Amino acid sequence: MDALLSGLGAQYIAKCDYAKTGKTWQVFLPVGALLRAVERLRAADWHLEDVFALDCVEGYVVTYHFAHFDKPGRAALRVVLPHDKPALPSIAGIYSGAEWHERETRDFHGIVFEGNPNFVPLLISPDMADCFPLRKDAKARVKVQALLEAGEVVFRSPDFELMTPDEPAAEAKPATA
Amino acid sequence: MTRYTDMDQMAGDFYTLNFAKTAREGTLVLNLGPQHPSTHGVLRVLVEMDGEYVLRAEPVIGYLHRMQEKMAEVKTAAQYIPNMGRVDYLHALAWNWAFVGAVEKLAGIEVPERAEYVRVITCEFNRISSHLLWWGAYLLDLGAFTPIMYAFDDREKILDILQDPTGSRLTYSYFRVGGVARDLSDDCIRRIREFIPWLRGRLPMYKDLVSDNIILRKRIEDIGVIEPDLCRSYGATGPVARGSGIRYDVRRAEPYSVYPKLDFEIPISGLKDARGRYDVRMAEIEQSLRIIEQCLDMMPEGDVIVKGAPKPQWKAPAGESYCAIEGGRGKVGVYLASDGGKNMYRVKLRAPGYSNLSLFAEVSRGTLLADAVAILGSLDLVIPEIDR
Amino acid sequence: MPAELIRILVALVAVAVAVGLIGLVMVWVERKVAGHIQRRPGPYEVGPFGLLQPLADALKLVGKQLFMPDNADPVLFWLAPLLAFLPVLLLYLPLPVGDGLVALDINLGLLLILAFAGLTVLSLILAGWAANNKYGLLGAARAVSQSVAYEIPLLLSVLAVSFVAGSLNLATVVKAQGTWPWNWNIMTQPLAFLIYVVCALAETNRAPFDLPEGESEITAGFHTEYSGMGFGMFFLAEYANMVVVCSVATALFLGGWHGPVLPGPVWFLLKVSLLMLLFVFFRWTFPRVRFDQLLNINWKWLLPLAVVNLLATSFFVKLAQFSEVRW
Amino acid sequence: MHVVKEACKTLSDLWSLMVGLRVTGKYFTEPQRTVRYPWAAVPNLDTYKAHLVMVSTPKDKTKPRCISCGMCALACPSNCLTVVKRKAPKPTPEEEKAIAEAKAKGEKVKDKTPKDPEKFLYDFTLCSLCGTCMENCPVGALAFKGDAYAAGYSRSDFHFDLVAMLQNQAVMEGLDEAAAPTDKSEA
Repeated sequence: MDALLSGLGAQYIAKCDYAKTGKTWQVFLPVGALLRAVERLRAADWHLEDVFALDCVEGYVVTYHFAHFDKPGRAALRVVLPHDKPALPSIAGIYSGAEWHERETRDFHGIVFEGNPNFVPLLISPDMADCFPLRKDAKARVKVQALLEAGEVVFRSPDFELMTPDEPAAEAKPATA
Repeated sequence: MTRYTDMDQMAGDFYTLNFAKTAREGTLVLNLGPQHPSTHGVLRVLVEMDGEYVLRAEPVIGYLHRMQEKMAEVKTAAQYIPNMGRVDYLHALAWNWAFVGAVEKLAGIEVPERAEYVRVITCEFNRISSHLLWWGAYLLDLGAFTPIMYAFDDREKILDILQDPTGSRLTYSYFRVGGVARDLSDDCIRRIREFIPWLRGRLPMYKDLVSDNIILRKRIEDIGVIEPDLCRSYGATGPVARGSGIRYDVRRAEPYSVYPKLDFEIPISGLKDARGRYDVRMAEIEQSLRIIEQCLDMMPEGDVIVKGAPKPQWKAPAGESYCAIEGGRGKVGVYLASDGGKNMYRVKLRAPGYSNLSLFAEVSRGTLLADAVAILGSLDLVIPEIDR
Repeated sequence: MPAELIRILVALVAVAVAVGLIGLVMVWVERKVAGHIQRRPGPYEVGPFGLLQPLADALKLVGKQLFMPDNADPVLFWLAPLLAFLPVLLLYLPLPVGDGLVALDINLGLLLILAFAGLTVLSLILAGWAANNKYGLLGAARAVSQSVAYEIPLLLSVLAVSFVAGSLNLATVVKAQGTWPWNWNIMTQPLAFLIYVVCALAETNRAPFDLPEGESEITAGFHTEYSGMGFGMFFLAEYANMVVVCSVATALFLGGWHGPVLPGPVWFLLKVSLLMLLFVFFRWTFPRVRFDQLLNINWKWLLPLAVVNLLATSFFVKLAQFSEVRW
Repeated sequence: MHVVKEACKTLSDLWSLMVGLRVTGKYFTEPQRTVRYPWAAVPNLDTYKAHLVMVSTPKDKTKPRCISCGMCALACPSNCLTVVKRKAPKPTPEEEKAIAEAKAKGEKVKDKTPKDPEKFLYDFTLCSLCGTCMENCPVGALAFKGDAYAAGYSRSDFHFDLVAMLQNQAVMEGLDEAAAPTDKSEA
């Protein structure tokens, strides 16, 4: 996986314990590197399982699950978006099936996928398209590292601090933007 | 008599207008559903037609949306199990299993071996009943009214068997974190053993009445061809992928429970059309029977639920987990993220039908209306699962 | 002449009653047979063996509100069911039920039936068009192309029989046949009989050729918007048409009223009912064909076969005449 | 050769239609599978989960086993259970005296409140029949043994009080038992 994604500027790559988390890889990507990374996965015959978001203190963690038809393994690609302006490019051009998953994520969390061919509400009625039911109150949000399994770190860019377990107490306060 | 005064209302709702914006001049925009005999529930498909030909189709879903994922955030793990039976009512136990499996992974709970066998047996029975219902309903789509009654005749027997341990007939909430709710009774096992040869004896009749019928063959051959790459692009799994020649089955690809110990085949078909998907499902019925037979022979004695199984107010440890199960329609996936609180932090349900249905727009392009209906049926859709 | 007129009037009344009765009986038979095929009892609650069920159905239909969608054409919309039902009555007049038991004994009886049977399609297209419903329109379009296509092989297969008999009068055709099955036209014209049955199924919109009302595709086709007796009329017309095509088949191919022991009309009705039962079985056994396949069957198989059959028949007829003259 | 092959294929295709007719014809003559409901009931109701009922104590048929602990209501995913506890009976003057004495001595006062609930409200319209309440009951006071054919005219017909239901049933059974000997004598 790290070979597949080399040179993309991934922030964090870790091997995960399949028996415990059900996936083998977890990767944090900057927004700009998403499309190229997904293109490489597509070329390596991965298929898209689902797209969803987690509402955490540091922002929305948009997660793409990929799996393989021929080989075992599941990869989670994650992109962290700020709460005030959650937007990222759509991968529907690469994986056509992502169109619906992205529309669903928009319905639930209000995340904008730029370039989705038919970006209208899917599951939620258009009359109440702006209610975003799965967004959490600032109080209810927890930190990314409390939620996600750190795994066996293969690569971590120095400025990436989301998954660092023992942060100083001063930084631990929610930085609500 | 009321006349429309509002032109917008006459022209259609949000989706119709959105769809008609890009429709060509002189074509017919038709709403199939949400109430339509062939959409099995409340699926709505907008089609742009030129005569009998479908130029473009767009499924509109969400009529049965219940926000299951939000419900998970206000219930504890044990309290959420009944919801799983209502996601896909035809293969409820696969969803039961996916959720329970995800929680068990998260908490590191070991399930007693007998419970694993009971799970496999009930889940495979549920798969057969799901396929039988699909078979009948699909033929109803194709205009044959009788097969569904024969399929229900067999399905009733399965439901009677499943009713013994689960107590329900459709929306099972039978699995528990750490095992299953009740053991199979001796009477139930006896009936299972009687049932297997009986259903085997029925399968040739299905073949005679339907599978070999020339009208049916002509109806489902060479329509809705799905290339393997399209499956990959849309994430289609289950019989849809296997009908396209992809040998992918979660039971083998990501082995869980006792499946590695069992001897069964993954039927695939290289035809890639509706016929391929039909053949795969019919073959899966036979394979499921094989699995159940082996399980009955291999099943050990013992508990069916782990000692000290989580109580309703049990708190799952913090962390995340993903559990994939092979359901009747494909890969059923449940993703859990827990912050260690009473309720789940986030639950994501990956419905196979959702990915399979998103294929439809691409596959139905340029087909006849009757073919579009036949393709829709061949994807085996369960709307509650898609809408969640 | 008045005597003739009275005879026709009496016959018309008798036919109207008969059609209504047949409709009711057929509803019961269809539901009961369908039930038993599907291992259900069928109607059993109203009357002994559910015999009064069709009456209850009819009462329900009569009692229902007649509903017309907005923006439908009111005249054409209500004209269509009447037009579907009324011509059917005429079709019964030249049918010979027994020896001499025929309402209108005319030379061109067969022609009359075929001509008026074609009128049914007009009502279907009116119904589909006037309802201002997209499904209705699709159903109407299907009905027209299906009807137009299948009339040709139907005519050709019927012609072959009348060539042999040398008459278009149904009674004459029947008289030319004998008591026993091997004296019937089906023995000399098996291919024509097959073509006729297939075309008859298509002409009466019966499964597996029920495309104009194929419910899984276009909900109910041309009668999507009809409720109450509007729908009831179409329903009745369908069964009435079925009886006509089965009667014609009986007269042309199955020896009409001929048969041992039992009186003529009984034999006639028996044969008609058996054919109808076959139609019912077809409906509950087979899936529906697709539209292009339906037309392919017609143009690629039935039509060439019917032409070949007709040519062969005329050849043999001429040969027979020739040899008669010689001897 | 090709023509012969095609003809054979066509014939076998047509034959497949006859095979289908044979199957439906066979089932046409076979007995039906329908259970004519109001006059006959399906035979497998014993394992079917109908609505909840209260289980009585082995001694007294009118007395529920329930100890009003409220575990069921806590476990229920759909909040369809409400346990109304009994209020403590007003103590008689002597008892009051005894309590006061005990308190003065610093002894633990024995709670005289009956454990069985006054009402056990069960909203069947919300219940999803998952069985969580049953599994979490410490005394096994609940069971899915209700009427599978329960029907009513309004939603409020399904707001049951299980304690009252148990008592009614016990009374009805008592009547049946009382009536049974006379039936026998008549027979």
